[in-house]
Amino acid sequence: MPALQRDTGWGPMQAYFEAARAAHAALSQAGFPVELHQPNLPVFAAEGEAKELAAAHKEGKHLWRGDAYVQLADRGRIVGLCRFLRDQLAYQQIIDVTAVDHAAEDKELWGMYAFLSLTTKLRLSVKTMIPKDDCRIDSIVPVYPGANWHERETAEFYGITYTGHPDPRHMLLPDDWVGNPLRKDYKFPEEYHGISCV
Amino acid sequence: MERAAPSPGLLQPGQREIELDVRTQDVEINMGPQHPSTHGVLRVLIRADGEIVTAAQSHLGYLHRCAEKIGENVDWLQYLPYTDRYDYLAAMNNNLGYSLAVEKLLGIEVPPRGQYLRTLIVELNRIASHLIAFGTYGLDIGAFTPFFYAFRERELLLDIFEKICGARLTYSFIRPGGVFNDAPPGWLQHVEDFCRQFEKKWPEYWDLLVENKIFIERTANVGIIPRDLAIAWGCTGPMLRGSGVDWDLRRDQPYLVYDRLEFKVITGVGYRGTVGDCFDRNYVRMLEMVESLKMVRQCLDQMPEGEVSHPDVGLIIRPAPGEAYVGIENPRGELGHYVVSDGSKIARRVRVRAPSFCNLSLVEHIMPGTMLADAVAIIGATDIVIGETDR
Amino acid sequence: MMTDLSIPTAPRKRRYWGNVWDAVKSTAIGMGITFKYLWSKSVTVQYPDEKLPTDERYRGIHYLEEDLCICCDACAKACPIDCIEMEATRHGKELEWHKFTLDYQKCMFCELCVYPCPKDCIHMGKEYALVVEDRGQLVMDLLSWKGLTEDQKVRIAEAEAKKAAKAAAQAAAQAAAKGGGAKMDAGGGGGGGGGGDSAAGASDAAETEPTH
Amino acid sequence: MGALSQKFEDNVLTTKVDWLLNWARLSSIWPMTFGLACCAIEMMAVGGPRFDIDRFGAGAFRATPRQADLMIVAGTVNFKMGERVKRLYDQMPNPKYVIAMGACATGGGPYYKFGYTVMKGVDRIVPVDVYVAGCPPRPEALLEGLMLLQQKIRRQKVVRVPKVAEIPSTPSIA
Repeated sequence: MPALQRDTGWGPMQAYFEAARAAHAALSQAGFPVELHQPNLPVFAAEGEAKELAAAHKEGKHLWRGDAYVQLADRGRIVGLCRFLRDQLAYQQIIDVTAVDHAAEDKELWGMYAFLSLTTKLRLSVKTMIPKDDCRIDSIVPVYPGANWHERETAEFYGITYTGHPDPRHMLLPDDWVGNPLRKDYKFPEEYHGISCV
Repeated sequence: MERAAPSPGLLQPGQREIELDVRTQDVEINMGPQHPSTHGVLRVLIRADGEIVTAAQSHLGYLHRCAEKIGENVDWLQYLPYTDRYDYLAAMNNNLGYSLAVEKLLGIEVPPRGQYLRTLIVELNRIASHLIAFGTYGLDIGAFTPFFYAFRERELLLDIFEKICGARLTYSFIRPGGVFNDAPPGWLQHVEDFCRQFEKKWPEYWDLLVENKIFIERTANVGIIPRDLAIAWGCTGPMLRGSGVDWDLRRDQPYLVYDRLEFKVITGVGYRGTVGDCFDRNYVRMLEMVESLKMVRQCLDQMPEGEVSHPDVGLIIRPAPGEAYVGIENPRGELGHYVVSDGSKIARRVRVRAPSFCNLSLVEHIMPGTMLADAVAIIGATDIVIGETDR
Repeated sequence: MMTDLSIPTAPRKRRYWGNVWDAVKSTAIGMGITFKYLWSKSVTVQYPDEKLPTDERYRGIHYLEEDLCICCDACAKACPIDCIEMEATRHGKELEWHKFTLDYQKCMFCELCVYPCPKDCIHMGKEYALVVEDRGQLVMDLLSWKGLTEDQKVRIAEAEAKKAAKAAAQAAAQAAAKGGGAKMDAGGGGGGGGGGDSAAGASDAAETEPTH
Repeated sequence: MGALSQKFEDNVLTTKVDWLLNWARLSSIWPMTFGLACCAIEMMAVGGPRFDIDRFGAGAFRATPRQADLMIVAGTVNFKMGERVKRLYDQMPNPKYVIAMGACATGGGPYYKFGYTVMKGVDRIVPVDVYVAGCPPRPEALLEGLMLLQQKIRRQKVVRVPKVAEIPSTPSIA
């Protein structure tokens, strides 16, 4: 990846790429089954990029842009990874815990974790796969208490069970709400407590 | 209410009568969802032993508006008006956060004038937002007058926003690729006039509320958040800086043109109490207004000529596949947008990391042990916007 | 001139009477500031007697330049909540309007409908006060007239007459071609019929733009 | 008014009594501080110095529904909140009025299409007197709404028997 010549206007990109590389190296050295994913498009779009993208899509190549991330192969080790990040790599803050459902027919959800280091001023995102038929993952609240509400929210939106969560109540939806709204196969409700939804 | 209240006059056999000055029992108090001093429809369930809060629990979702689901269903640009509506006090900042995330996937850079205009208007919006925080915080703890002062100046700011984008509250002004309109003629002069005016008014606020002895007594040494707790719970913005952590995304991970501006990062110093108390959080906001004003002036001085938007970004946006997270410094903390694109004109996922949401999660943990009246001061100092916590 | 905005250092800790003195003094300072405004000009706008001028770019209730609109549906497609509905019948180049409604129960005044308009005919107006007692009235029709205007009827009649004339000329030419073969005449006649239409300015693009 | 309400035929005296009562009611509408979302900020601005709702006698924002005559539903009502809105409305003493401020309270607004938890109009749970369009409405628009409500109160019959045509049709309350 070429070094940036100009400032991007949306934050120090290059530093984040390096953070992901460094974190990947340290984590794999510590024995975590991680792989590094880096974007294969340049940071700035070139002329006629749309055509290139379309051609790549036709060939089945995956060209993408954005943040580099570290993918954890074994979701059972997420708590250990978080503890390692906090204690060894000085990522003191959990910024976000969320999930992504790509398509209704997908078998897996992405579990996303975003970390921030106040001392090294770096960011890191970690991804792990959560299969939809066994939708559970360990809660990282013992390591990062700030993940508490994020996990509660993700749990009700995606139906993920965070095992070991200290307070697994509904967060934003009413207690008797049916369904997980952010799943792609979610059907909008017809009525709630006798009040029509349309 | 596990503990049964002892009923006066009825003695069990073998029980000795004890005269108590004050007979207290646990009561559960529902603060909200309709409550004069919560900012919006937050419900805090408080268990109090007499005047002392023994436990608190926040209940959210009274303003859940499905913003993230909407993001997966409308076009990239069509989602922009919805970003206005989660933190309605700082809609420009929300527009900016979303736009930066989309621009990261688009791989484009906004022309310099666009960048400066964005910085300028975002800082003005920060002043407007902190003005509300200041006014309503006074209102929360019993000072009615600052509210009128804050709204008077805020109306001037809203006039400025109305001139450039035509709306008072939900601006939809900053868009992916730049801004919708260039500043109309005379607008920059208008901003400068405001700066001059605001500079005279700000010391009044300081004397009126911050230096007021009653205000100090209500806020100093109340709701102290130690440094480590603030970091561990993911607090950001004035909440984190109030605890004495020197962290500001504008300086530490600069976006827009913040690296070309000179400003100080305000941290809580325990001016009238302990570092990290409610007073400090308000203190940070008060002084940030001044810093924002400085930045506005610098932007006015450095404002270049030229285009305001990138020419390639039209009304239908098709970013490259991929995912991007951009966090910006909102008036309330780090507003993060995590967007996932599959290359089509509709997003796969728009995730909003709301600062109020994270800041509020700590509140129920610092409340036990404080007086009931302080609960209001603590929630007020957190400066939450419910539209944002619930999205 | 920059006012001094630096913060004074915190004073030393006070005892009981010191606190009382502080409270009285700081309240008096606040009262003084408020008192100062007793003689300054009021900022209150006496609505509805006086009204603030709405700005050039104000995003208020929409208005439509109906004679320019080509019923292309671009604004309806751009709307995030589909609050615009339009319906018109085409008579050649002329449109017979049935409805163009905007649902203010949904509209969020984001101005996204204004940008894609190819004819620049839908605008955000300066009116903002829309209050009703019946919710149904918030579905507003932006049309200033419905059906065909007299002008339009005349133009349609003209266009039809021209069309008929053209068809007749073509038929005549064909007949002539069958008989002797003078193709040049027919081409010239057709061209003259098209060029003579001066009222087609607004509706010219209707043929090229995507239709409803 | 209790026992006397709507018992008398039209005549000079009852007309004047009605006029007086209505005048008293419309000149001192006490709204409830009931801010829900973005519109609440504009509602606060109405209470602020520039627009000053006190000029209409409606500046005494009461925190409790028991002291309020007017509920300004300022913002999005979702199902979780709707239950509370209904309860608050029921606690208000008669005569009570409701202004639905902004698109969300009127009919779901921007959340009409994909807002799965958003109630498509607050009139599904409480009867609404005046709808104010806008997202959010300008403070002037809310003042306009207040004036329309005052006009509506002026038409009320307090001690007179209303003619059948004048009885307002209340929406069905779920």
